[in-house]
Amino acid sequence: MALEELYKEVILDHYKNPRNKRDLPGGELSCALNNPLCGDQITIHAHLDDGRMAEVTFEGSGCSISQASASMMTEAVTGRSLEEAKRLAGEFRGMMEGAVEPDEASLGDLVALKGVVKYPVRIKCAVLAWDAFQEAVSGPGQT
Amino acid sequence: MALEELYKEVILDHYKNPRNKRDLPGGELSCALNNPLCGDQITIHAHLDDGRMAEVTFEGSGCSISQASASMMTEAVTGRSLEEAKRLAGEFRGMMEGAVEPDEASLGDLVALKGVVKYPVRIKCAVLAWDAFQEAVSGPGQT
Amino acid sequence: MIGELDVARIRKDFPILERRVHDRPLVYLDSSNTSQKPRQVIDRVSEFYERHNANLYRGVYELSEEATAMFEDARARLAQFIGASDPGSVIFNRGTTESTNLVAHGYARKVLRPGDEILLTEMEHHSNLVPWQFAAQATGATLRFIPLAEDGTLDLSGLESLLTERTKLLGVSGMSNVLGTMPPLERLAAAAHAVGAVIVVDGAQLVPHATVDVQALDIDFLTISGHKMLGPTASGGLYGRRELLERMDPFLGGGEMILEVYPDRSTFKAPPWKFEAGTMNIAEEIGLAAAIEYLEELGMRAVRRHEQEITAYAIARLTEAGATVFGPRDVEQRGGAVSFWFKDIHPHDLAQILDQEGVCIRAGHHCAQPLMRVLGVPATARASFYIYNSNDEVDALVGALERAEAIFGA
Amino acid sequence: MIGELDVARIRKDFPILERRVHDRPLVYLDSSNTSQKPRQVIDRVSEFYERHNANLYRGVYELSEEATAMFEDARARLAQFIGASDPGSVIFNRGTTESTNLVAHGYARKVLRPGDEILLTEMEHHSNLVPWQFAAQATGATLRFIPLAEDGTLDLSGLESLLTERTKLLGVSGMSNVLGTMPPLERLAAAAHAVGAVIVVDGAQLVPHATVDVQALDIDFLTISGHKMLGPTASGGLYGRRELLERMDPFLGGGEMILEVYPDRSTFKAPPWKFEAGTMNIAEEIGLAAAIEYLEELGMRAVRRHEQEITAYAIARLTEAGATVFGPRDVEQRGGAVSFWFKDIHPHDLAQILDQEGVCIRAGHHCAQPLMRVLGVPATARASFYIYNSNDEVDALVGALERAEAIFGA
Ligand SMILES: Cc1ncc(COP(=O)(O)O)c(C=O)c1O
Ligand SMILES: Cc1ncc(COP(=O)(O)O)c(C=O)c1O
Repeated sequence: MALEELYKEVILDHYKNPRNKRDLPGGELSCALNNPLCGDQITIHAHLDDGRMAEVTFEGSGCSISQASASMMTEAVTGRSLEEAKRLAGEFRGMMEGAVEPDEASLGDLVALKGVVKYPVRIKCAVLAWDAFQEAVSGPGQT
Repeated sequence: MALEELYKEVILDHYKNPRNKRDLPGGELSCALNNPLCGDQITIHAHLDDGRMAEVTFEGSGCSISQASASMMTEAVTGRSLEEAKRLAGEFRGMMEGAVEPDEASLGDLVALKGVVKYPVRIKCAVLAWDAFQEAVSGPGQT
Repeated sequence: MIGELDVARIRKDFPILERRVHDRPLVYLDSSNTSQKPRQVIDRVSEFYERHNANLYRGVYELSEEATAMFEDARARLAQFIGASDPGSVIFNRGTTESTNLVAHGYARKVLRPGDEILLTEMEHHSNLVPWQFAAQATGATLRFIPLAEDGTLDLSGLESLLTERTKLLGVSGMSNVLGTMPPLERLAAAAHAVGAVIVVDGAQLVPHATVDVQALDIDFLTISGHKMLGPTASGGLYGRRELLERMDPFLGGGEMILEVYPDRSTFKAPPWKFEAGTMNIAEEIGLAAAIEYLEELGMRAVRRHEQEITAYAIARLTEAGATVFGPRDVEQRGGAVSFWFKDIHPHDLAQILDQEGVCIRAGHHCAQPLMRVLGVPATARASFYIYNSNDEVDALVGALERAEAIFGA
Repeated sequence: MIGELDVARIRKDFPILERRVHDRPLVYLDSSNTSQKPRQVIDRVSEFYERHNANLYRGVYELSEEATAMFEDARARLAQFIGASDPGSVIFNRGTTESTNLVAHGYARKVLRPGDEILLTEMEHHSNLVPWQFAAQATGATLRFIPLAEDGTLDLSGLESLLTERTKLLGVSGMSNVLGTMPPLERLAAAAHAVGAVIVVDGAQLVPHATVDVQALDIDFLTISGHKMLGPTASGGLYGRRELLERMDPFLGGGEMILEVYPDRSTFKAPPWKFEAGTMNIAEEIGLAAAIEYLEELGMRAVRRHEQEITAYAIARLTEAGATVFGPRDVEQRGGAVSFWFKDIHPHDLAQILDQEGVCIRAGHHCAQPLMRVLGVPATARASFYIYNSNDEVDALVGALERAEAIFGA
């Protein structure tokens, strides 16, 4: 059933037990975004080390989709090069637009969000963390 | 037939052979009005003598209803006291609003305009001359 | 049957209520957002197009005269429905948002001077806030706000210091779309008039759900959204006190609102036509007349009583189920928009799970972000009721909440 | 069957055409005023209310998602119909009048400075004149006018002195509702752009009756009235070049057009939503999509060809009957609005007599008083044609004129 799919364990798990949900005092990159339409808030912190995402964390509040997506994202990008992380962001967006068939090897848990595509109003919730991440890494001096 | 009624001879007669259609150089009262919605124009001139409408004329152009109504009006009010003329104006208005059953004795030919009540957009044409007349006689110093 | 309404019979008039979503019967609890439409309204609109369609005023032919008569008859009906003795005090337009903007342009921009104040409340809908922000920015006036009391009513204890001779306009919702709160309009109108201000009542929620009498309440402007009171989308209007309408500048310029047009200047018709430029929402207002007939047949007192009963039942059931309900509890002081928060489940998650059960509620800020901040929540879930809703549907809502709880294990 | 349209078949789709008035078949020759509606449009509106009615964007439930998808699909359809590649360049609203006012507020008031000029033409509809008068009064700009040539086309011989670097905006009707005149839009757009002005095309008559491609013509703004192109009343919109829409100020404030609202200030969505405040004309725009489908099925080239043929026939028959026809004779350069004056019978008298014969024409100034002065007449009679009109109906018109002549003995 569609509902079960969407809220499948992995999303609820990330929502209830978010990974990397904390401030990152040493992180030189960060961006806070909110979705005023539903009140979702996400702040992304990242620490780049030698061109790699050494540490990525988030803070925020909101619906299960926005928070689980942020949690999954931090896991997915940590350890990747900036370039890889950006490619991943593109891949995730493609999945959310229904354009790209997701690849579990690269997206990992994020594939669980595929079901959201059916609910257009909630796509914004799912991509909020990615928007913040992309703004953080393309901020001043990071383009 | 409704149409025949409306355009009955008397209206067409007044339209084609308007009475009192001329300027009135000695007339101390006058008022020009137009109905911008259809371009009808009426100027009423009146000469009061000892409280009576000694002479009333009109000038103008427009549809048969507006011109015939003006022609009939000049005939109907000439010779009346200011007060009577105003009462007549009220009676005519009442007929046009469908509120008053017209009295041929006082309204004369004007009764022919009764059929216009069925055509709301044209009521304005029928009352234009009366509006001008009333403004003329209630102008500065004439209230 | 609740109160005096025969809900089962009423439901038969609403074709959409036969629909199923996700294989469940539709439980539509979002009427504060937009109402459903009875067969009578849908048919009136179709019939207009099938038999009488023509443009207004302009045509010297029967079809156009029929359309004009129907349109003006709708105006008279709406005027009488809100207690206005003069049909000419009702301007037709798309609804509350367009109406508020009309007052903000034609009236507020004309009278406001730097230092003047517009007094609103903390619970206003964006449609009764953003137009005043624009007017304030354009004129140098300032916005002030009547705060909310703990119980969700307006805190009028400081009214005297808020409503002063600097206040030129008091804008207040007659019934909050979030809290249901119904402020004491008569008292507020008198207070506004005492300092020389006008009162603009946002009637988007009030007019569909309660008897309104602009003359008895002594209201200066009242906004009306037809689509929330069984009418077509794009129907509605603005009531304005005649003297104020006369003084106001026109807003939209164009055909039909003019008397004489020269290349460089124009003169305008008298109200209400001065404010009705171009081809109007003809079929829509004629459909709204059918909606008003429908409501009048039920009787607005019965409508209100029905909603009070279902609202009381909903508040009780939701509270019992563990939801936090916002707004006044006393159904004498509130309408049927019931906002709540349920066991830490985000309203979006809740609404989506409810949808799977066929239950439509709204989740979000309800176009009242400043109020959300006052309430200290990012969003709420909201169920709202109308004449076709029954206590059974409240039960369906509560049942669906339990399912959400099971899923979220909250 | 004229041109490629099967008029007999088309007429079956329009329920109102079965109506009789004054015991005669209805001969509706007033489509430039408002068009009649096919069954397909009427049914689409009903079906929306019966199956999908919900407010847009806001609801996290299926009904609302359906309504939103239908509404946004209508936007894409309208965009594609006028050759705009980006659906986001189409703002929905009540039609041409609201659209012109939107540009006059959101764009013109923002860019105009004292001494700047707005260039219009002598043949504009009040809806493409009065809003610019308001904008000029608010900003200190001046209006200028492209004159009419003897033959009813625009006299562009003095364009260079009229369109200068002071000109910030050129407003022109794509097809005159009085004369039928179709100015050379591509040339005018290029000339406007050459001096840094934008071009606003009043598409009220053009869009329903001819193929329009805003990109090929390089038009900046195009106004659209849905009710004149088989769509519901209160449907239509504004096309705007994306960069211009981005730069414009919002016009109406309220729900749905905002991003974040604080008590004293707000931020706004991107176009087109920045310009769509409050509950929209949902069923209307969805009905308009059905109208566009209907027109596309016929093909706009066939529609245009049909109207050229019937217009040519009407001009010939009217002239033969002794009427003075205004506007260009060449149907390549004009649309199907045919204004005339018949034997000194005032247009009002004429229209009323024609109505008795079941023939609906319009009489008056057609919301173009300045043009009436240029033509030197107080009013004209006007017959106008659409896809459902036939040459037989032109014959009925001429027959009725003869009857009027008999009555007036002119
Ligand atoms: C050329 C022209 N411009 C503007 C308008 C105004 O359109 P609407 O009444 O749909 O706003 C019309 C229609 O009356 C028209 O013919
Ligand atoms: C209290 C209140 N005010 C204003 C509005 C705006 O009404 P509309 O969207 O019909 O313009 C609404 C409806 O959303 C409302 O509930």
